[in-house]
Amino acid sequence: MRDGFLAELADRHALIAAASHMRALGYRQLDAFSPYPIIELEEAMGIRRSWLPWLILAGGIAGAATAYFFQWFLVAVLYPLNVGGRPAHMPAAFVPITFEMGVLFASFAAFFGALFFSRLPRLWDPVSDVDTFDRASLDGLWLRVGGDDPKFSAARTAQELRDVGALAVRRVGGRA
Amino acid sequence: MNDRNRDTLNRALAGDSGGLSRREALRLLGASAGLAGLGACQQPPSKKILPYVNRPADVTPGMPDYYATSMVLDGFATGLLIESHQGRPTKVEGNPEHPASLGKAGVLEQASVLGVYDPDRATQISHRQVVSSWPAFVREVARHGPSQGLRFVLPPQSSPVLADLVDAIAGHHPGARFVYHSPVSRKEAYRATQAIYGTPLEVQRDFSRAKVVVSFEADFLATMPFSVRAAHDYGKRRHLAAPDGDMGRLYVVETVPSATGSVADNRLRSRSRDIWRIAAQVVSALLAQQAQGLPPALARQITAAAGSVGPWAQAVARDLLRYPGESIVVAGDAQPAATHLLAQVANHILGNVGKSVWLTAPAILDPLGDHDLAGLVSEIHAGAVDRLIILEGNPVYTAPADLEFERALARVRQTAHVSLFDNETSAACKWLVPAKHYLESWGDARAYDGTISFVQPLLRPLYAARSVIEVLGLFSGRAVISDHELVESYWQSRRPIGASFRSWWQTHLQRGVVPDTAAPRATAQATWAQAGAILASAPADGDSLEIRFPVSPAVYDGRFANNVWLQELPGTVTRLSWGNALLVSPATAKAMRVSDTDVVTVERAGRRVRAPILEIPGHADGVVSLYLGYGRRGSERAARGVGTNAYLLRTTDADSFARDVTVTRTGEHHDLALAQLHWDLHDRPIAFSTTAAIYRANPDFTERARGPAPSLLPNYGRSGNQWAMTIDTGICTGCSACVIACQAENNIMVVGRKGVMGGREMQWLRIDRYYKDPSKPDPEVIHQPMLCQHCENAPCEYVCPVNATVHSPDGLNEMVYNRCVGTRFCSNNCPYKVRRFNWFEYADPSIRKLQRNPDVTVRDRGVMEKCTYCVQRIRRAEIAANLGHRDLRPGEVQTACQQTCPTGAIQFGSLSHPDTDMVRWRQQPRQYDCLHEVGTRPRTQYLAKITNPNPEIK
Amino acid sequence: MRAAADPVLVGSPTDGELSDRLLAPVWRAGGPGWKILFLVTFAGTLMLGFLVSYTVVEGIGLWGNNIPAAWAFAIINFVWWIGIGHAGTFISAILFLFEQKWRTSINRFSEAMTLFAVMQAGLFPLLHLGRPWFFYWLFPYPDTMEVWPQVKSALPWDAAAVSTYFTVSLLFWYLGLLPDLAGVRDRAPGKVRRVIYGIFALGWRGSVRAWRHYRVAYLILAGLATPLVLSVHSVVSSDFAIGVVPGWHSTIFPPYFVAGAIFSGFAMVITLAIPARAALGLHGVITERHLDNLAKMTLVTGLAVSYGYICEYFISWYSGDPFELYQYWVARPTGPGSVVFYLMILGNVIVPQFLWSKRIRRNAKWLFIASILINVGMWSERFVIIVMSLEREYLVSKWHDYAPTWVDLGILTGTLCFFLFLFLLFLRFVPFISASEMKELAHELKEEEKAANA
Amino acid sequence: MGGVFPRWSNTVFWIVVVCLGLILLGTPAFLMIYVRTPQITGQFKPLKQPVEFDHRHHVRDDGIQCLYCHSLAEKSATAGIPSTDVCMGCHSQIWNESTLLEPVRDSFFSGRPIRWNRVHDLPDFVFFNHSIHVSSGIDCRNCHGMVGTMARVYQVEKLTMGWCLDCHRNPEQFLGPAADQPALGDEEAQISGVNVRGAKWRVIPPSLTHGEIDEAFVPRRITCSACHR
Repeated sequence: MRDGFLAELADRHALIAAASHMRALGYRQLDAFSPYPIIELEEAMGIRRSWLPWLILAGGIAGAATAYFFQWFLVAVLYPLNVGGRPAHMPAAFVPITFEMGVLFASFAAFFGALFFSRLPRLWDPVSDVDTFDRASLDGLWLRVGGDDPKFSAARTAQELRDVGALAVRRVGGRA
Repeated sequence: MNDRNRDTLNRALAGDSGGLSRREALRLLGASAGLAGLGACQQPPSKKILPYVNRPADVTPGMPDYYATSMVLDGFATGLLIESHQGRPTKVEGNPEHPASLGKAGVLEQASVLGVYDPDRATQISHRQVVSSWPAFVREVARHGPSQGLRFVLPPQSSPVLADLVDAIAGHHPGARFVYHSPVSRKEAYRATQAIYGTPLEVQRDFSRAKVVVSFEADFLATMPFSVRAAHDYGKRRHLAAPDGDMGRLYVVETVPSATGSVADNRLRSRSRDIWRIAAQVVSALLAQQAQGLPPALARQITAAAGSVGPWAQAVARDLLRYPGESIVVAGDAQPAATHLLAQVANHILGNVGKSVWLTAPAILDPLGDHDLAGLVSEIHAGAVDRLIILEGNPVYTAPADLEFERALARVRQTAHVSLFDNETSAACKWLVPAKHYLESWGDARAYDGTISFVQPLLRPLYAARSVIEVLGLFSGRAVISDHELVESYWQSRRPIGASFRSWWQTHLQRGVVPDTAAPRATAQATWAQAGAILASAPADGDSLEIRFPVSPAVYDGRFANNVWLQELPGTVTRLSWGNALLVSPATAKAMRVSDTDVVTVERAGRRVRAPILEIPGHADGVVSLYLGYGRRGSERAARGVGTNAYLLRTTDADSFARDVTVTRTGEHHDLALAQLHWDLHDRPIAFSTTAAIYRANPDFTERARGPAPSLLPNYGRSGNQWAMTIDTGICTGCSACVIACQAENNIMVVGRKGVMGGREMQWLRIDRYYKDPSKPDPEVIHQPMLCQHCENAPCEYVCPVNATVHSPDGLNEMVYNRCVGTRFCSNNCPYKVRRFNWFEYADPSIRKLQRNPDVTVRDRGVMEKCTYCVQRIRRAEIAANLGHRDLRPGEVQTACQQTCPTGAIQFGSLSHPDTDMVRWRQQPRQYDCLHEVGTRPRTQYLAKITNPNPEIK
Repeated sequence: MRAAADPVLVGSPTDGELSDRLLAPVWRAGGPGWKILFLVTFAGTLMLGFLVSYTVVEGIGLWGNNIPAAWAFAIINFVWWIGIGHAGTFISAILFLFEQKWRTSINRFSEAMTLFAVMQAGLFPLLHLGRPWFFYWLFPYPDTMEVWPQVKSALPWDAAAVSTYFTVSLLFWYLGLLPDLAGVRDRAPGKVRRVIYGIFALGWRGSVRAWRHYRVAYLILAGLATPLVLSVHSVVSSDFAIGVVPGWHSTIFPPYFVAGAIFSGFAMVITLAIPARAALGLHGVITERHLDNLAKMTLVTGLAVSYGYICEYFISWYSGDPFELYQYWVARPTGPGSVVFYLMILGNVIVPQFLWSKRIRRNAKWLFIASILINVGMWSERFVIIVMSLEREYLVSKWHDYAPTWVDLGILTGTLCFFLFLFLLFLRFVPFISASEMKELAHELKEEEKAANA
Repeated sequence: MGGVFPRWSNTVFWIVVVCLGLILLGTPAFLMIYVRTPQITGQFKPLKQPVEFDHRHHVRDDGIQCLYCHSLAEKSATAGIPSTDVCMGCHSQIWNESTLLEPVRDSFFSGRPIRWNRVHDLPDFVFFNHSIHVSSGIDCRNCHGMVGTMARVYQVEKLTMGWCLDCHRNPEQFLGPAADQPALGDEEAQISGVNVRGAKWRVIPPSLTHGEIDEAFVPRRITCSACHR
């Protein structure tokens, strides 16, 4: 999706309408930019549920298991000591750290997973070279059609975007 | 031996001894690591090892050696064994062969090892504060022709060598006089025996067999001569093995609560000046039953003096009469001769003399003090004294205030002070000659019972010091100068017939004592010649406020005031460290409208001092008391300015108590460094006590505090040696010898007055003092030595985040200093509060560090420490046993506290050795665990205190 | 929602207006008030640095601690600060899960407050060590000694809980901050500022795919942070509850500590929000409705804390344990420092009762005073629990009173300054109200309004 | 206005992130490795001594046993650096005019000890006892290496606590064969100069289990106070 068109829309309803229209036209390499999350947009663009939760679950289980294993291995196997008459392997005492490490690893998975799936961090992107795109983080709403979409055609796509109400259509990437 | 010592010492002084410099490097390491945050990444610089040039045959580097010697205090010797590490004496223990010690040692003996390393010791001979030399001293002071005006002041002496020198000096200087001065005078006791027998005699007592003991202000278990032995015998006698056992009975009449008073079965509070009358009442009650042997006139005089006999005296007399020949009546040194006389009358009436009590010739010279300081001062004012040599002691500080000894000194042409310290007297004398510490000296002395004891040096004098006999030797006209030669040549001339001197000398030096040289029983008959006169001189009563000057159980008469261990040692009954206070009973305090920490002015006959008030339950009413030994103003840094100088109120006619004192409030306050602020048990299962009668009827009275504690935790295997301790609080007198022994053994640092006030004292072992019913005027005292309890389920262990305190398979609660990060959670979670924290870098950088035990880590700042059951001794014994292919023997390992405990109240050993006192004791029904219900399963267990009060006394 | 009753957002600003209003403080110079406060708190922070160094060089003997009170100010401050930290996560995570719209305008700065409070708290476990240079021995790493941490102690739990809490709070906060950082990147004047904020924005562009993962991650982080909030103070409470000290050894501790933590945290949010709102003219986004809700939360948690006290007293009486009886019924109300005990009762039991009144809940001045008293009360509670329990432990002979030194007081003051210092920096350099969430909220409110009007 | 970041900023950003990550993870890893290097443990650093004493000569060539000079090793905590008179015992007779021995004679006649440099140094809080190790059958070489092959002695083993524990946990691995069997090949014994094990030492048979060793021999192999007091 290195190049393509970027169309500015007037408001969220226009954006949602444009996105679903473009999708109905058969476009698949669509993306939209908004300063706040618009859940209906995801539906309109047919984006599937994120499977980030599974990654997070895996992270949590891995963290908890590692923590428990290390506690057991270090204090009950590697150097068991008589501490206050307590048994070396004392599951009740291992709970807090196991829990904390589970949460910690799950949180790492959530944060870095979200970045990874969003293909971030990426300071530069072709769209950021587009004039006035920077309003996307403030109040601008943009729809993008990727140049690698099989239905993409430099002339027709722009026109189609204008037809669904784009205030402006700009070329992304390549030589503008 | 001396070459070797010098070798080691030079190295040590140069800071080169392995242990010491290693430690400092470690500190640097810690500091730099702190900055870098990388504890493990620094490497200490390369260090030196200095081997011997010639290794002496009897020294094994890395292993301690033990030498016998004796410490002499006011003339009486206590035999000691000194632990020495390659020439460095580090620890004092009792000499088992010595009758005054039997392997035990008291507070002063234990602490004396620090004295040799005192950084404030006088180091050079000086004349008018300018450095001089020994030849100059000899030329100016000693080498004169026979002189009439030569006077010596020295502490009481029993040394045969010194006696010989005294005779020689008398021959050389016919007019020379010797004044034996100690502020702790025993003259009254000798006056009494002289009055009875015509000659001053020493009363010897055997506490191991006495069924009833009556003490008239005699602290015979802690501060009197021979007290270590007396405590040993008493402990053996008093330990109750079974509920129906016999434990005898102890009556104490006293003014200021003392160690002895705190273990009395019946204690009576009285002003010092009234005690003789109580004695008279007891004797009078005895006379009513049994009067033969006593001149009827004397008997009548006593009965008359006694007045009406109170129920207390009646009950005591009846009790005494039940055990004729098996009781002891003893009077304290501070009591007037009349009390001593009455005590001896009682002993005669009861048939004790010749049985539990007998008489010997006094070991000390001039017991009656024919020449005293008062006489000396008048001689000075008469211009009869031109040379005054003060050998040890500190008379400017300790002399009765009315003598104005300092002014008198200034009138003498030539004055010299032979002293360990540049103290008050040194400042007033023209010459100061540093004295040798006893661990640097050769000498001899007699024990209280007359046994010959030897003093041999453990190291060469650290400074240009001379011993007393060396200085005396200068005046004797003899060529022999060194104390070694003086002692050896004297004994060579007196060796037993037929023996080779060399082998006799070697043998007895090694043993430190010549056995069977106790003084023979005196045959003098009681003639009672001057008894009436003595009785007539007894103090009158009256209502005026009295002041009592007890000797401090810690710093004695002030001569040990610069010993930081002793300064920091909480008083047996006061629990006060770093200073003294005006002790009063709560009732008297109320009457005077003062309370703790109020600063008052004490005035007597125009002399006044200021002191803070400390209320002590059990103190007699109508009396205030002020420990001697404080308020020093010499150059000793630790002692100077600490506490109040009680000597300023003492006069020739009133040296142990005085009347007509006024106390006025100043409105100021002075904080007291009290090591314990609360003593009400609040019914908590901490310490138990009861009477023998109740114990017999209900042996299980400690039931709620013993037996297995329920626990969800699995049991750990308990094979092999399992270390444990049993402490009989019934025979603990609170004398605190164990505290100092622990301090010496385990490199425990002092924290100073502020540290104690801030609750930061470091002693691993403390003696908690509880009053059973603190609102009573004379509550029962329980002493509870409190040290790490080595709990099997130790609460301290499971809260340590870094495994710095864990349990060893042999049942020790181990503290690993080098792993400790200092969270202090362990201390919070210790119900016994026996853990100590290094809030600052407490390690003393001064020469005192030479005393340190090389087998014990010196703790760094920021780490916890606590009693280890002397694990270094356990491990050393185990290694020795292993090398010998054998198992540890019962009793082979002794902790420092156990080893020195005079009454034997502390027993330590392995639970796998059932045939030891430690194990037998803990099977007694009166055994209890401190705070049993917390479920810690302590290995240190206690026996409840049992007293045997006379049921006839309410 | 009863939005009509009371607005959570006054007016209906457009996205652009909201952006300008909420992002602009980042590039506007601070006023003179800010500068003065900045200098004062900076000086206090320097003092903290000095006192910390002094303590590390000389030893913690500089503090008033003793045996028995081996823990005192450092641990009190630790527990107090970490408790304050709890409200931030509570607001941003738990209220998020309950879809409380009013949280939007305050969650960013409550989270920042959490982070800064946890930073203050984190200082103390380190500093209070006797040998802080060996702090890493609490973590399992292969040392040459082959000795490991002792995980049956609550202190490693604490280390794990606090560091996890800080890390998760930071991630949560940072994730929520990404859209606004991008906003600053795109809106701020001057290239340098844009580059710096741009780097921190990690290239956020508001793509619908990124929003999708963002929402999932944010929701789950909120879900993870929720038990974390509850667990952290539970673990902190085990620092005491696993001990045998009378006054510590109590099963009520975890819930009661959590309630206390959130209680003090809400109080601190109020303490910070009221002046910030006045100084920055944010009456439109932090409305009286917010104050009212915060005060209600404070009241609820305050009642929970009071319940904890009642339980402690009841159990001490019901168990008949003489040590606890003495601790609760004698030592605390009559022992040394009982003033602190009454301060605790005042701040934590009596003051919250005033919050039953709507007039007080909506009066910024009174609410501010109440919040300060509650903060003092909660600090006192930790003093009572930690110091007063230790002063009167089992063994009567070792009862000893505690008194702080000037170093103790200086370090406490220093952390307050450092906390405010960080907060001032935050107000100045980070969008302290989430612009993207406000926009979302504004649209939602608009939709609701439309639906209501229809 | 357009973006502020050029295209290459993506690459640079990742390079920076990776570098930071390496530093963050690498520093502790590096430190953990570093503390185990001879740089820190002090291994393999031949120390210059005040006397050019050559163990190779004395041990290998002359066949002098360790305990001849370090005679305290079986009796005391410390193995003992020989006192000067031990050196002079031989060197008053042989090489008595060698300039190399000048410091020894100097020490002997002046009474000033020779200032040897410490090669094996344990921290102050570690109480190592030679006698129990030697008598339990631990070969000198286990800790000191082949001293007989060293011109200037250097430390061979790490002497870290972990290293101590290796043996304390499994002592049987480091104990030689039982006393009645030849301990070492002659040649090896000759080289190392180690011949401390005779019948009089108790040697732990390697067949024993931990429990049996505990029971019959050294009961505290890994308890803290065995070394830290």
